[in-house]
Amino acid sequence: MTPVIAANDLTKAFPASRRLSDLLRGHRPMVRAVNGVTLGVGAGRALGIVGESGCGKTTTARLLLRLEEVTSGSVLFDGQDVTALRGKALLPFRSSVQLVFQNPFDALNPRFTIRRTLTEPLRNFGIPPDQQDARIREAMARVRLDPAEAYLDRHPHELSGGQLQRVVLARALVAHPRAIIADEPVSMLDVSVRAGVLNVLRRARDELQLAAIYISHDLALIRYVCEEVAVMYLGRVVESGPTAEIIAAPAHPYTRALVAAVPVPRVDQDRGALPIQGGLPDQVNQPSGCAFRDRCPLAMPRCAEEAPAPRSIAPGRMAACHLV
Amino acid sequence: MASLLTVRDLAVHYATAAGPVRAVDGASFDVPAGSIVGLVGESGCGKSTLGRALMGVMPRSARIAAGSAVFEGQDLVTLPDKARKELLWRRLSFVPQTAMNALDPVQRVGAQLMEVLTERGGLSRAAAASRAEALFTLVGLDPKRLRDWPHQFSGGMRQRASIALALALDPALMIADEPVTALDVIVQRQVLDVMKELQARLGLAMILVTHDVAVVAYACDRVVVMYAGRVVESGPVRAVLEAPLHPYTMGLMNAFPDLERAGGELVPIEGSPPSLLNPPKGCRFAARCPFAVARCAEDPPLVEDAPDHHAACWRSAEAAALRPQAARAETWAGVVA
Amino acid sequence: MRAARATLGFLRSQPFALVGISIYLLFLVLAIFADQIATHDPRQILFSGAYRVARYLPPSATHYLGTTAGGRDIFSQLVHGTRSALTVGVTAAFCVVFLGSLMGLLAGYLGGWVDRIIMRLSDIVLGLPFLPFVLVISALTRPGTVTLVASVALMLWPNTARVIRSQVLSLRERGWVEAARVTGCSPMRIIFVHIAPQVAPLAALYGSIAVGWAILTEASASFLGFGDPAAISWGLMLQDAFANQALSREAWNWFIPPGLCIVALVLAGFLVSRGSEKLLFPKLGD
Amino acid sequence: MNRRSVLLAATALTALPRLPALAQGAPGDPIRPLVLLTRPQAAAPAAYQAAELIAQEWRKLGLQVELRPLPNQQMSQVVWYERQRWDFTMWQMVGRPERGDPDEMVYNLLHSANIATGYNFVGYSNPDYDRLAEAQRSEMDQARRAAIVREVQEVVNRDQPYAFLVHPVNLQAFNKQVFAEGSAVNQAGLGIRNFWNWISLQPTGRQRDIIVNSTEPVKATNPFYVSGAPDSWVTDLVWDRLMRVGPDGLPQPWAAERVTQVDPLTIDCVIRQGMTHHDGTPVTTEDVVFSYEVPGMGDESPMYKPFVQNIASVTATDARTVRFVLKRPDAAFRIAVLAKLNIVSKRIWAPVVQDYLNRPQNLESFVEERPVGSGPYRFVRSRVNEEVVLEANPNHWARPKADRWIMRIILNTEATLGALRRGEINVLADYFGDPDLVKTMARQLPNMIAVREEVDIGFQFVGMNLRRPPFNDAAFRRALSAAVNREMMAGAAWNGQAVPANSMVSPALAAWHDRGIEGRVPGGNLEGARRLLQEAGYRMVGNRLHYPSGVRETTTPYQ
Amino acid sequence: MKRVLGRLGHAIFVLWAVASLTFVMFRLMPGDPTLNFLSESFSEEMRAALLTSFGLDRPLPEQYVLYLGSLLRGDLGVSFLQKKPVLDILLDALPNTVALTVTALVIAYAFGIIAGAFLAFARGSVTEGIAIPAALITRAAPEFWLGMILLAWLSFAWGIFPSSGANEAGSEFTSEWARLTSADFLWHLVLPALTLALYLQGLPLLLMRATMLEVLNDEFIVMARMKGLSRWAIVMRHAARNALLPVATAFALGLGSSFGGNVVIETVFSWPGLGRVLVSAVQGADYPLAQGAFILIAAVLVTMNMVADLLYAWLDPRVSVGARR
Repeated sequence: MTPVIAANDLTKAFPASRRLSDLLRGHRPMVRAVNGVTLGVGAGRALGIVGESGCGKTTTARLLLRLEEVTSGSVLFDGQDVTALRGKALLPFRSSVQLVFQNPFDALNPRFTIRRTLTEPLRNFGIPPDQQDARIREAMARVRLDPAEAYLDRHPHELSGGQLQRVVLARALVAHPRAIIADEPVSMLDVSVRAGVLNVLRRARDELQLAAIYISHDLALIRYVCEEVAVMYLGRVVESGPTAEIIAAPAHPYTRALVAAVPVPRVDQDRGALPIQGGLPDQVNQPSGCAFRDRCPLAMPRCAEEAPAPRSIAPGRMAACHLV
Repeated sequence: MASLLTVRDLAVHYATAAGPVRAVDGASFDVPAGSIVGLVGESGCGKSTLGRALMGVMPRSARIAAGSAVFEGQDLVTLPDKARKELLWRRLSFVPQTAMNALDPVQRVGAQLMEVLTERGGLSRAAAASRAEALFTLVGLDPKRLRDWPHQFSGGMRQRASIALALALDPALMIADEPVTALDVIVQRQVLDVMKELQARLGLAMILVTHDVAVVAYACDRVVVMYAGRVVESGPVRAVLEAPLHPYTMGLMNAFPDLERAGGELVPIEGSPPSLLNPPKGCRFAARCPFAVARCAEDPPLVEDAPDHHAACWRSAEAAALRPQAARAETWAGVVA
Repeated sequence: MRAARATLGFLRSQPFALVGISIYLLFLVLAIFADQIATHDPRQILFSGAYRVARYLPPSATHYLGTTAGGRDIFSQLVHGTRSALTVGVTAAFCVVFLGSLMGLLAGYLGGWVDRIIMRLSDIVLGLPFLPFVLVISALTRPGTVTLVASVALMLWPNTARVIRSQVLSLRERGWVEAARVTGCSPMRIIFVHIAPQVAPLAALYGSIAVGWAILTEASASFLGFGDPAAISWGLMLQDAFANQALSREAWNWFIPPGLCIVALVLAGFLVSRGSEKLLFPKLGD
Repeated sequence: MNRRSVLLAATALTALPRLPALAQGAPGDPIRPLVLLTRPQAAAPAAYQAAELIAQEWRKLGLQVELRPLPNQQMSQVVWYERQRWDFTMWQMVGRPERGDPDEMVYNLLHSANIATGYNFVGYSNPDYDRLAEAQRSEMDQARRAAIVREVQEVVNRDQPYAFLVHPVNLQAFNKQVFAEGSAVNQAGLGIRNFWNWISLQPTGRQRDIIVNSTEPVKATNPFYVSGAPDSWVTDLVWDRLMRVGPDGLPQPWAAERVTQVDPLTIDCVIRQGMTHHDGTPVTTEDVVFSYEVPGMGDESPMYKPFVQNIASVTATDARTVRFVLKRPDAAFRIAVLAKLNIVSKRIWAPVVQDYLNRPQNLESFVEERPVGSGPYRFVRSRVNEEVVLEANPNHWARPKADRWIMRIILNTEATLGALRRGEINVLADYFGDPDLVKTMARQLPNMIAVREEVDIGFQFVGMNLRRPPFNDAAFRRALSAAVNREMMAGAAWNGQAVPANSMVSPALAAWHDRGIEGRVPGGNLEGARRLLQEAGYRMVGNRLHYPSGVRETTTPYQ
Repeated sequence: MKRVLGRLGHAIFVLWAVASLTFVMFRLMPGDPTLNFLSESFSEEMRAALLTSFGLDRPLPEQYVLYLGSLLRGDLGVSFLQKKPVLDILLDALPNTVALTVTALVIAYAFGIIAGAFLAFARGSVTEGIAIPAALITRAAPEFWLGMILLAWLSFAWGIFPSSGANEAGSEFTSEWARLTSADFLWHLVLPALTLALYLQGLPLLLMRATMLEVLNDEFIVMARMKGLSRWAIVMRHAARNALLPVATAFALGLGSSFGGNVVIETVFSWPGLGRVLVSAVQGADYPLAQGAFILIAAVLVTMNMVADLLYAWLDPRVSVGARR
């Protein structure tokens, strides 16, 4: 099955700030925020991208959304390369791949009513005005904001966080997308309303057979909504596969640390020391070989010499570590 | 266990143009010496205000409207400014949520640590310098980095530096306001580990203000659950989390995805907390509570329903029967129109 | 309607802004009804008898503020001066706001070479001394209101542009701007439909300050002899008064009122902008 | 003789050559809107006010007059280089010592030789006038020359190429606590701002410096270049001349002991004995000859070059005598040349001149570190917008009574008065402000302030462009002139510090001024003006004045 | 170091642009620079000679190259009217302008900072209600108007201060420094400096107050209070130091801009400074001088803009010390 949306060896490099010595030598250091990421998700499926801040997961999402220019590699939509599309040519892609934001309080134009916010994509994607109202009502019903009238003429500041996030979701759905990318969709919401938003998201995906990508630092959440997960570390995917399997038996030492660190709301926790040391290294001067080696409790000489290539370790599972 | 801090009926009001906002409205709980107490609740429930009120440092518009907070035999509420200032940092210290803003951006981290040590701790410069190094080592930071500026630190390091700062004068109680919220899971865990370890080693008591039940479960001995300015449940962590007496606590537990427990739908609590400007009469959770009864229109008192386990719910006696119902989504669906 | 009520509510809570707007309105009325309010033709040389020019008359019922050395009615000049002050102030402010906002929006949102060119341009303008530039331009071309307004606008746009730009830079990172991109808005639509309304209050604030700058500049240029000689402006009145030694004559009625009018109108701009400062930086307003 | 009858007489005397004899029939075209150029109020408040008053009066004649204030620069550009373009303009001639001789005013201003590029920018061409202007130049007899000059003024009065407005009256004051009141010397047409006063003022107390104000900065201190009036006040004191214009306005020997007219073309000057330059070297006839040669070399001194054009040769005939031979007789030679050119030290200037002859720049760009002259004051220092300091030359035969002469640059008129009151200056020499204030101050401080008034040599006028109808019509010009009330103007525009003018020769120059003209100053006679126009064939249609019958408007309005 | 070099390069670019703009401005204006020499005796040939002597008869590109070349050599040309090198004239006036500007700014900022900090604490008080409008009014009043009133009052009427100039007439000094430090000079400086300071103080006052209020709300000030630090330590060590950052920058910027803005004050007080040189040069159509004065004022402005940037960077470790992770 062709993935609806996929990344193929995607790389994004940003210019790093130059030192005087760089300037004199004409050297232009780059930071690779995303470094050869390949992943994809099919219709009706959900993929989670998990990792610490700075690991490149958000940049990956922005590259997939074509919000950021790709340095190398390609973004595929329905198997078509959309990396080079610009301006108007990008519109069909835009209408098909939508985004759910992390911060609902920031995701809606404060001066627009909810109706105007929802009309905007319809207008841009050329939906005739007489169909717009029906589309809006459909989207509002799908995110369980009914009756729609109670919300449509209000401004964002009149709604609660949970309601706002549903509006954000409605805006994504109103264009009838094929894929949806959610960047930390509930991290800014209060605990009691998170579940509601996650449930709406999950249901929409199922009912509309959307391809979904969730970006989160929280494995527990990924586990709840995604069948598959990709773990990122310093711009690379270090492990990927079915979520349940990875949580149950993480293969990469970093995944292991991540799983061990995730807090659980239960009292009896038998949790040993974290199998990781130190913090994230400087992005400009990453260690040679395996990027994780200086924090890895299992590092060996080979890790410094050779970067581990991703390899398949079980059906549907992949990891990039010399030890697997 | 001796109570280090005893808070009774504490109320903190914010003056606004529209009238007083009752951010904390009659909170009562105890902090036993040498224990970590988690203060948990959603945003706007008053947990942060409470923490800051205990330090006696609040925005101009806020004031303590009622209640008492007896710390080491002295009521922090009625204590004269001068006497309270004596306690500050020496007996009572604070770790803020966003350590970036909490450190003076134009002074080196070491200088800020030295300032407290010399001016509040009365140490000589030399003694302060070696103490500063020791503190940095204690929280797992390289003493060399005392010479750095705050912006050169990563989030986790700043939080460690804040903890070092809070520990500088060996306080009896440390109030930490969402100390790990802004951090990544791994760093979060590392910082929590440092706090736990230090607490055990130094025997100090800690109030850990957080919205994350998992953090409480991991780090705390006791927990105080707040909702809309009120304490709705308090007790030992195990009792509260495993056998919650208040429907809100039950809902909170079910609304959380759990890494180790698979399957099932999460159960959302529909609706949102009431306005604290004009809070409804009676139980503040009643409007969102699937188990609400007529009596909930009256204020439920915080009573000890089980040993050392307090809850403010008229139906706390039926808690065992309600818990299985609370785990089902249908129970909560449609409570709020 | 809602906006009007909100504005009114805002004004009631902001005494500074209220005073500022009241001053603006007062002068606006004076400017519109100048012909009705003025008692004389401000340019006409008045005579008190056959071939006797009515000079240096003290304030009286016929001449509320007396007459000038040239035999003109001070009160009427003052009233008519409102027109030129408002014309100069408002056109300059409009140009500053328009130019500054446009440049700031484009530079901030589009970034890249557009940003670089606009920022270099603004650096250059900021490297030009303000009043000397206005004087030199007036001297080199024909001195007049158009020259003055143009040079004020030319000199002041970078301040507005820079502030707008940095505002846009932060707005650009906002989720709803990103959302506009994702939902298929063109860059121009994002700039002018989504972002522009957000920066409008900030631009207006700079505009209200520009009103003051333009009026002060007009006054200074007039004082130094670079004003529009054909206009009736407060600046020229002051120049006239000083040139005719109104101070030594203790003709307070001549040189105090135009100065006070300038102060009031410039102050109004400051008050309005200070008032809305709270709107923009709620941090200050707790 | 009242004014009206004067006007009538004037009308009767003159023919109307260019108009149809029959002033009846349908009127001609309406006269186009006319534009009166003036400097802006800020630059020339009095002239501006006068222009306003004039325009107001002329509008009553049915003319559409628009006032067009132009900055100095642009106004000069238009009037000087675009001579076909403008209608009429406010203009002025300022008084200078050498203008004490009428030649400059008479010949340069209105002789037809100067129409194309010279000072006759109004384009006045009258062969009778030209003949008279030339005649006065070569008439060596003072009485006969004066008669010709008076005749010139009569012609001007008849033709009115200018609408003369006023001769300003200089108002000056000095501090009589500092200087003996009697020691002040007045010069005709200049007042106390004159050379004689500067060497005569007698200090009475500890303050021994003359501190005089100037409203503009001193730009150059160079014997071959003056850039403005204050410059000339300084050069006047630092360098000596063979003759000087005396307090009576007539030239008198100075560095030359004797000046003899050998024949109409030859003049001998015998220089004073024992004169020295400020550097101690003697002043020789060689210096004098050199001083008169330099301006003629190339374009080294454009400013002074015209004055030596008429010199055929200048030679030292013996150790003390310098002989000038002219190309044609020049009655004004003494005042305009001998009393004007500075005597410099050849020792200092010869190498400089040599050097500059090979340079693109001319001598004007040469700045002496410390200028050396031979005059009664020595140069000490000059700061452009601040002050010029000269000190008395103790070796001069006419040694000044004061120790130093200091000129303070004060732009602000109010501050100037403040400075006089506070004693920061003790001679108010350059004042265009309100005279009442000075007089009031003198009344308040009767023991301190002494006021002097003197009619200026210069005059203010409206120049009409005779190239452009209807200004080519003398009757029209006369009518316009008649409508102007000069008394009122002197009061309302010049604060009463002016006297009505009807001639380019100021009453201050008693020897040359045509007294008869004073009684014929036209003015304030709107009725008379209307009648003049009527008689010349101009017609009012509605509110608008039209040309006489058959005359079409062919001139495009000034843009 | 890198920042300094980069900023310097930028400043040089701006200077070049300003110089070029000035060239264009002065060359493309209407009117003829020789008009000022009009006299009865002025002829066409003299006019041509004059134009030649100032190189104004050459093609524009050639003039431009010559112009840039001489600028680089520090040669600003020769004044039309005074015939002296423009640079000499400007350097004569420069010390007076520097003295006036710096004195006024120092007074204004010293007062403004203290008053502003005080007002930040007096928030909501009657003092604030009076002081802020008062500060705004001094900023809204035309400088010359204020100056003339002060002059009329303190000099003409009461005779306390001199009415004009920078020194007593004819006073002698051994050196420029002796002149600038003489009691006489300082006495002449009082009134103009005070007027300028009165106009300038509003900005530091309001800026200090605003940043102080902002800083006082910052979390680290709250923390300092929680630490039980003394009020003095909080205000001086933490709040003021942070609040002063933008004020210090404003000071440097103000130095640059009031250099050119002094024009008016210098005219009112007959202060022999750069501004007056510029105005009289412009009025007298002395273009080389006007151009030189303009460029010098612009150069100071550009330099101070650069200094302001560097100062801010130097004072704020967040900018000067790069983040490391």
